[in-house]
Amino acid sequence: MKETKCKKIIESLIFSSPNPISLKQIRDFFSNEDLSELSLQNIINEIQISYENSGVQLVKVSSGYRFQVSEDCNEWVSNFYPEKPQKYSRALMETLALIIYRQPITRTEIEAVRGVGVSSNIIKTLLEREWIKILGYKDAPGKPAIFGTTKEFLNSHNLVSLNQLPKLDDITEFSELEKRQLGLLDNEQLDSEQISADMVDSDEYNNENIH
Amino acid sequence: MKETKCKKIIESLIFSSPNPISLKQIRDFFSNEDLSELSLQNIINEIQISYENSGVQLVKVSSGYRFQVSEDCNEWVSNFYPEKPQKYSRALMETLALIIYRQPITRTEIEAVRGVGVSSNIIKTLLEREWIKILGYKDAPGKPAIFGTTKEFLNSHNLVSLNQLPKLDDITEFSELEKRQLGLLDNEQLDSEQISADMVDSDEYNNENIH
Amino acid sequence: MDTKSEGFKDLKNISVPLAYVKGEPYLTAPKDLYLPPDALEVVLESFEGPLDLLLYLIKSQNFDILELPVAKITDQYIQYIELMQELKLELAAEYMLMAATLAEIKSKFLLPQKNEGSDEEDDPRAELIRRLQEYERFKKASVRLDDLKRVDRDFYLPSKVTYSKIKTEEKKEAVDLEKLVIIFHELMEQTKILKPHDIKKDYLSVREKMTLILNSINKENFVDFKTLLDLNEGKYGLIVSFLAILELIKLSLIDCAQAKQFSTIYVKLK
Repeated sequence: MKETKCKKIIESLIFSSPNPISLKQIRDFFSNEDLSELSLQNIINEIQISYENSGVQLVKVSSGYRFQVSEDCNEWVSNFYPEKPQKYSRALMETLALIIYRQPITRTEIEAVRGVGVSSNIIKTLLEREWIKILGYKDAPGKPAIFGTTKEFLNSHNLVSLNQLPKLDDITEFSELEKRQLGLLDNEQLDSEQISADMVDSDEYNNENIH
Repeated sequence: MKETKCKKIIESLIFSSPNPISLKQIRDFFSNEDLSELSLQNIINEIQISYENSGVQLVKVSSGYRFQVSEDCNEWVSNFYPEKPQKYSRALMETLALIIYRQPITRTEIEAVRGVGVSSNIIKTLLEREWIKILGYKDAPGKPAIFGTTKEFLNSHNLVSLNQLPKLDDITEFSELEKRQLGLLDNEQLDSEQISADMVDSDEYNNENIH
Repeated sequence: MDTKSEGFKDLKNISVPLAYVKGEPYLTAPKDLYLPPDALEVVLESFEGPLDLLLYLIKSQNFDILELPVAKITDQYIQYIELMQELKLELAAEYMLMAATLAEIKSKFLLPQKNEGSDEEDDPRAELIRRLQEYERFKKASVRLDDLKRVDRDFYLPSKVTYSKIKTEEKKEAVDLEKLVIIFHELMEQTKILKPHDIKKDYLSVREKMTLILNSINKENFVDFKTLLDLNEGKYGLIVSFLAILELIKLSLIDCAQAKQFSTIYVKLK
């Protein structure tokens, strides 16, 4: 076979393969053609040279050769696929909040607090965003996954630690005002400490005792 | 921006895109660069020429431009992959033919012509392959889905438009012998032309005008 | 008449001889249609339905509706149906319908015509032929369709060429942290599990530590408990780590093992 024909075919093989192709794979494929290692390497070099000024380059990675977008085009290609600024649903925010403040937490536990099922899409989105990850599987029927937040979550929110998040006790105080506004502390004049105590008793998901 | 730079970027865009890219998409992307339609077309032509002797070619399909393995390399690529391409059943191809030539069409309408039920698997396969899509739901009992073909179907067959498909045959006249066998030419001596005319009239799904 | 078929013998049993209604009543042999039962399976695999089978019989087997006794075709279809009930139940009804249609055509044909110029629209044969012709058009079209060049069979596309993502506006996608906290608070309100007021400021650190610990251990290997403590974190940090480990044990997320008293404590993911 002529070397030019061989070059065309190798080019098309590397382009069409979803994974990098090794020299060994190519040599095995051309076993009938008596393609020496040297001439194969020559062909590869030739291909590399002929793509030097093009939008893609033939590069060697650990498992073989593949084409990839030229260095100076990466930014353009990245911009061509803009990640739409996503608007997050209330359900997603609630799920995320629970994972942050109650991690490690299972889906069932999230659902128990929210009082409604958590759609698989939400978990999937959060996992894909790499904001949460599966830390392990709980030793309970069905071996449910246990979720926690990731460094990526901190990074994408410019945080170094979760401690930088607004503290919950700040909110609790805020809620006193809210309660009053809502008329909760009017007629009944419940002692707020009494409320807290009641809540602790009735709170099966309460984990405060670890503090 | 220099035209050579532009060419590199467009090359990298088409190579990195999972789907064909249209001229409009490229023009929109370069909206700040004042890229005229003519110079864009020139660049595309240049890319096409520069790949003429390579293992891949820049081709135009229904939804835009994409690279494709060169004609004379297809066989080699196919041999490189041990698994055989999926072979589709006659039932699937007949269903697809009906959707192509009679779209928009419901499953019941497909079944009426084929005289046999269409398995859900066939519809599922065609939908998953993205060769067909649900265009809407018919305002009839059970709200049956209405199917039509997609651009992906055209792309998968190297077509720009449905018009390139072979035309549906004219209604075949059965031979005299066949008609006799069917009992058409006995006492009554039915006029075959009369029958044909009736058929065309009664054919409410006739879409031959797409050709 | 030694070449006459079985069908012909059967025809004799029918009160109205076919000879009257057709010029050449014995030309085709209905026994062509008679498929041995073990061939039925093949037939079912090669035909897409009753229309397809009928087309085949008409085109290749010289099957003549007129010459076929109703009893015979019915027998044959019932045979199909019986077999189909074993193989592909959903097909039975359609073949049954075709059997009935054929029987109807046959019976209409056998009955004396009342009016000479009967209404063609009502002729079940015309309808059957229309359907056969229509089906044949698509059958042919489907064959041509299959002959078209198809991606990944007749031609191939390059795989998507990879590029390195250059993240530009990552921050845009972040959630509003203030809102997140408010949402959590509202959730707690809803479920009446509001924190008591004496909640410590380090509320999150134990939780965060629990996650960090879970991340740093695996199911396979025990690690020295001490490696989970970072002395640089100071007394406060150590307490947090210790509390996190205790909590993980309580939630039975990790296993803890110690050979003897005061020896090294090992932990691993449960």
